[in-house]
Amino acid sequence: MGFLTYLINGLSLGSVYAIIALGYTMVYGIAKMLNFAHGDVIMIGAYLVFMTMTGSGMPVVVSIVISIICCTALGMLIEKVAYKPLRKATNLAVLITAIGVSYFLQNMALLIFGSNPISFTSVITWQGITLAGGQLKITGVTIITIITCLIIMVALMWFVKNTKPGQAMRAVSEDRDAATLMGINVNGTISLTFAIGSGLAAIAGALLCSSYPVLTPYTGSMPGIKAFTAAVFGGIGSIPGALIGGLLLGIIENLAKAYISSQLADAIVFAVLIIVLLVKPTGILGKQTKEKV
Amino acid sequence: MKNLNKSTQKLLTTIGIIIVLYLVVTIMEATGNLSSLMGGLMVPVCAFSLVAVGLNLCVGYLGELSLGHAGFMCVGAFTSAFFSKVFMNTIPDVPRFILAFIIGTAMAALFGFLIAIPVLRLSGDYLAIVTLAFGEIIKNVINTLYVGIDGNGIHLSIKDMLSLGMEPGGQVIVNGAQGVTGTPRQSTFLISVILLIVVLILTYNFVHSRTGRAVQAIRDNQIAAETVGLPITKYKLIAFTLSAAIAGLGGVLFAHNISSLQATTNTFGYNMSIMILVYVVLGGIGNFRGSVIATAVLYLLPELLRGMQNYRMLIYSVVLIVLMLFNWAPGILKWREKHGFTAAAVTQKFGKKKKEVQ
Amino acid sequence: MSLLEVSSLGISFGGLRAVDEFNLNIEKGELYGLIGPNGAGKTTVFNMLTGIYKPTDGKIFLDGKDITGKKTADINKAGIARTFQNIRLFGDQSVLDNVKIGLHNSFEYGTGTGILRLPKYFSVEKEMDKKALEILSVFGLDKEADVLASNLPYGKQRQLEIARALATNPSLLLLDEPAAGMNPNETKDLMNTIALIRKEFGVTILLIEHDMKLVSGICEKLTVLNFGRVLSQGETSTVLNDPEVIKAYLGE
Amino acid sequence: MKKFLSLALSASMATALLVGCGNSGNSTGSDNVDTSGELVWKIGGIGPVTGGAAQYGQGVENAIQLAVDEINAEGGINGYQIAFNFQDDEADAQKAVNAYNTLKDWGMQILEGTVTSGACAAVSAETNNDRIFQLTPSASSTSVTEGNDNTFQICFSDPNQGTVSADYIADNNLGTKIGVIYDSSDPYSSGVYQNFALEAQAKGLEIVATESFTQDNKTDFTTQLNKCKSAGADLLFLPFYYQEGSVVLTQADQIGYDPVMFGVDGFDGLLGVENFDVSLAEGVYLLTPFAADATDDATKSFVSSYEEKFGGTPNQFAADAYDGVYILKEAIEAAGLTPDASNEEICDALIAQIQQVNYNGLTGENMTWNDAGEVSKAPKAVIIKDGGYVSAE
Repeated sequence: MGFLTYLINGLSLGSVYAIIALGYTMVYGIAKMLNFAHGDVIMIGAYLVFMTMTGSGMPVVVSIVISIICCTALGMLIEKVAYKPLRKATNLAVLITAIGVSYFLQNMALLIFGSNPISFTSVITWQGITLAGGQLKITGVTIITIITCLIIMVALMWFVKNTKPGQAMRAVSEDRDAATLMGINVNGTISLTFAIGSGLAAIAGALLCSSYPVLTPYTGSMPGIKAFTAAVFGGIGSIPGALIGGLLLGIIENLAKAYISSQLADAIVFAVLIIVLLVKPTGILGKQTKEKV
Repeated sequence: MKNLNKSTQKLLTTIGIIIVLYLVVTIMEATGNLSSLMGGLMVPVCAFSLVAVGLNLCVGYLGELSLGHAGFMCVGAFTSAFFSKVFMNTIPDVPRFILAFIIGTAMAALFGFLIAIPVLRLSGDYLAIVTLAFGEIIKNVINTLYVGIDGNGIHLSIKDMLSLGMEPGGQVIVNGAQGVTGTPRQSTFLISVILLIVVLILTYNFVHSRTGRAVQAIRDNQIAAETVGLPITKYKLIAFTLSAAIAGLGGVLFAHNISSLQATTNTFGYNMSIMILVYVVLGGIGNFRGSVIATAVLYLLPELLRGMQNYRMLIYSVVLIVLMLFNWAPGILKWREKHGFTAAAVTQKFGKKKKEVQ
Repeated sequence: MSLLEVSSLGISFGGLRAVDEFNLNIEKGELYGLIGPNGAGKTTVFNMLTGIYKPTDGKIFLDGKDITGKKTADINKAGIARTFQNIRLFGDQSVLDNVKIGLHNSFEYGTGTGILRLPKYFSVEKEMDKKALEILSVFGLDKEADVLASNLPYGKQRQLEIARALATNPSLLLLDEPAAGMNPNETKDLMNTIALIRKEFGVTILLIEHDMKLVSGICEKLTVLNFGRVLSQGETSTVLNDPEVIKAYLGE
Repeated sequence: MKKFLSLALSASMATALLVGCGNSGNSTGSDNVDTSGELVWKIGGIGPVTGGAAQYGQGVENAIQLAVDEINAEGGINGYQIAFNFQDDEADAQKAVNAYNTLKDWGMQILEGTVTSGACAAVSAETNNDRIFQLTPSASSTSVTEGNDNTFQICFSDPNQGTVSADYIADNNLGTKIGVIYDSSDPYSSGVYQNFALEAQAKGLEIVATESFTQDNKTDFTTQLNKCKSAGADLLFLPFYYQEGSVVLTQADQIGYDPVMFGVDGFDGLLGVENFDVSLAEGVYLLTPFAADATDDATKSFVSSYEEKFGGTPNQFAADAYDGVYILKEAIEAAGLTPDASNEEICDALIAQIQQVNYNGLTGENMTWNDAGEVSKAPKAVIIKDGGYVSAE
């Protein structure tokens, strides 16, 4: 029974990673940049949900919608101000700017919301299900997170495959120059990607803080890095890869804590990541690209 | 100066600037005009400059993005601090400090080498994430590392202090998350400056040597490099190891300037790795002088913003973003060219002034 | 004994048979042409000869030594150098350094010697500079030794690539469409250069080319590839008059 | 292009140096005067006000400010006003030294800080060297005071807490099988754990599970909790801060695990976490010298003026810091010092004097200090009942 419990813990943590990783992977796939500020947009999203829901007593759905709208706008604004001018510069330049944006958001939040931790009220009131005569418990948050994650994943895949803007995204991710020649609005497509990624961040923020109910201006940064790892794990740029990477990361982390050492859990997770990448250099579902000679 | 090519001239001016700055600071200190803050910042600036130079060797010349260089700094810092503390009373100061440098640098190089073997099979962002992973592993393991010494020799544990099984009276040198405290403080500004200059010369030599050319050839075009007979792995390994060693050297300098050493995310974790990458990118990829200058400026900036109280880190982040845009955004570069804000225009102005003075 | 002996060389990518049953014998000192329509597998043959692709079947012998499946760098050391259809220079380095990288294996000093600038560094570097300038002067590039390789005009970049390949002191030089993108005058210069390097460096040459004038002008023997198979092989004049070849080139 | 950058950067560096010079002008000598030209006490503080540990540093900064304002309104210490300057260290040792140097330039005579142990150890080596008296409100590690005769703690030390906790648990039979969860990347947490484990051994307590987490891995504690649960632990010893504490309590509730929870002084502040469901904290033991809802007048007035001025409930760090200023006041008054004394004179006088002080404050009665820099106050176990602290004795 112990093993199953740990597995479910892992699944629960992994589903949160997965939902954050989706945002990372979307942006990486299309804009080819590591958006280090993604974790901090999540934090902003969580604060927004907290303020509207717990602070102003709005219904859960309304507050999440408000948070999604605000985060989407924030994401587009960040993209426009900080990333777009660097579109043609080296990838590293954008990476550094993203780090700057990340610091900015953290310190802005510190000034606005203060440093005191906030205990986040779960957006999900359902207690979950109990199996095997009370021995196994799967919390409502876990179930909802996994379901949300699956829905978002399927929706994203459908969107990318079947809609015009989605196809434009694929074209831009394959070959930006060719896409430009085909008359695709590359800037618009990238903006759209950021909008979607940041909107997802709002949902991720609400779910992250529902599972792990402490909210500070630095809440987003570590899960952000972990989720980024998860995205690479699954093959960055791949939408189902983010889900698989996230879940695996969560499970490995929890099993490592349970059976090897809770002190060294981080080291073990990263070691597994390294091994996976050595065997499959582009992640589990990543596409292998070879230079043409 | 006639026979020297441009890059040699550049190296010499860089060294000149460093020496002049060193003299200025020393004179200010001697006359009591140097603030304690500035005085205290000199060694860390040099230490981080070294790490930035090391990383720049990796990013600029090997052409691979590493997000784990704080890990090598960490290895250098902890191994040398450990050594210095163990032999604090048995070896005289000067030879011990020299040995500490050798040990710290060599251990960082060893780690760099071992990590490079698997890592260099990857490329691009995947390589970056694996170096990040290694950096985090190093930090995590050092946080759970307990090393003590008693009558029976060295005890080691990666669980907790109790499992060291020490005799009473034994000394715990590395105490897990509490790190190493009481390292002798031997790093001085003079030593730091000498090291920095030596490293700048050596890296310059490296870049302009047979091996350095091979490394850059691999960066520019790996397939072509193979077809002219360059053993790719060997040279990548050499460059990465060297890069790690320099970072380790910076770590030794850092460790012997502070009496309390802990492996936290901000000192030796990914945050620091990223910070150093910021120095490198802002100073110019492949530009060692730029790395040193950018480190100095960006490290000093938040300290000089202390007057801004709570707004200081916010301002710092804004400055960072603006600087990046100013130096990298194609649109802004074009604007600068149009309005004479380019290097050429500015140096011209400077040059003219100089002549007038003479 | 032939310099290069290739027997039943073949490679598949996934299910696709890109080159099949490829045989080739090149004698020392020959200038050999490899021609064929686009997509016939010519560059793939080059890639197999230089170890960039590992052939699925067949054997490659250079000077009697089996080099099949060896690493690219080792094949270069064994004596094969090449150029690329899409030029691959070390763009951020000077023209001189490009050639000096080619000389890498002919001149030896350790990394430590280089970092510490021991006396050996200066003597070897001096010799390398001399040798590199010597090679560059053959191409008339010695005046541009300090120019960044990527700043050279296109034609000179092609020549520099040949110079770099020659610097590795090969017995066999593979040229992948050396005349691509050149105007008739430049092509003519190139033909002269090729003739010159044959004389100066005593190197055997295998080249891929589309320009029939160049091929018929300088190649002594030809192999024609079509759909990954050898269509015709032999003396240039015989091959070019082969009805199969004409058919393949003109389409029916 | 690049060159321009480096030129611009060098220019700003030159400016930086000049700014440095400018600062240094008023730092030399002991001209401890404020802007109006009067002699003042210059007390400095260091702690994290940005970064992950910001809430601890901000609490300390606010509380010192509060005490300083009160004392100044009453006429200062020995008739001299206090000037207070607080610097951010992001809980980083090197940054703390930088902050310390900044304060030195400002002319600091006495340091109340730093807040976190790792950073404090680095700074206390400096103050010891410069002979500046240092009183830390909350850095509890022994490495802070070891070898530094000028550094004193207001909070109880790690060994003290670990030992007292183990003793208390053993003496009161709170649990037979003990599970421990601690932060293995935090000096404070692992320090307390080490001493707890040592004493537990001595007292014959059975530790059935020792689990840990790190700063990079502090969102999910369910696995650690489950391990403790399946090991049959009926008491959990939790030596870490209340921020993580609130998560552990929530998650233990979610998995239906309800052992006796025993936190140390880091748990103080738990009830002040905004929006925290205090019913989860019901029955939690913790060691605290201070309770924000205590009914004595001193605490009440401190809490109300803190809330009024800065918003939010003060935590124990703040209370320690607040006491610290008054302790300094008492020691300085007893020594009869004036601000025109040199730093070394002040330092030596205070080292001697603080060992004579017997102070009653928010965080303890009859506090005295020994020459090792440790405070005598005994950690008191309290239990949370109905959303408030009740003495556990």
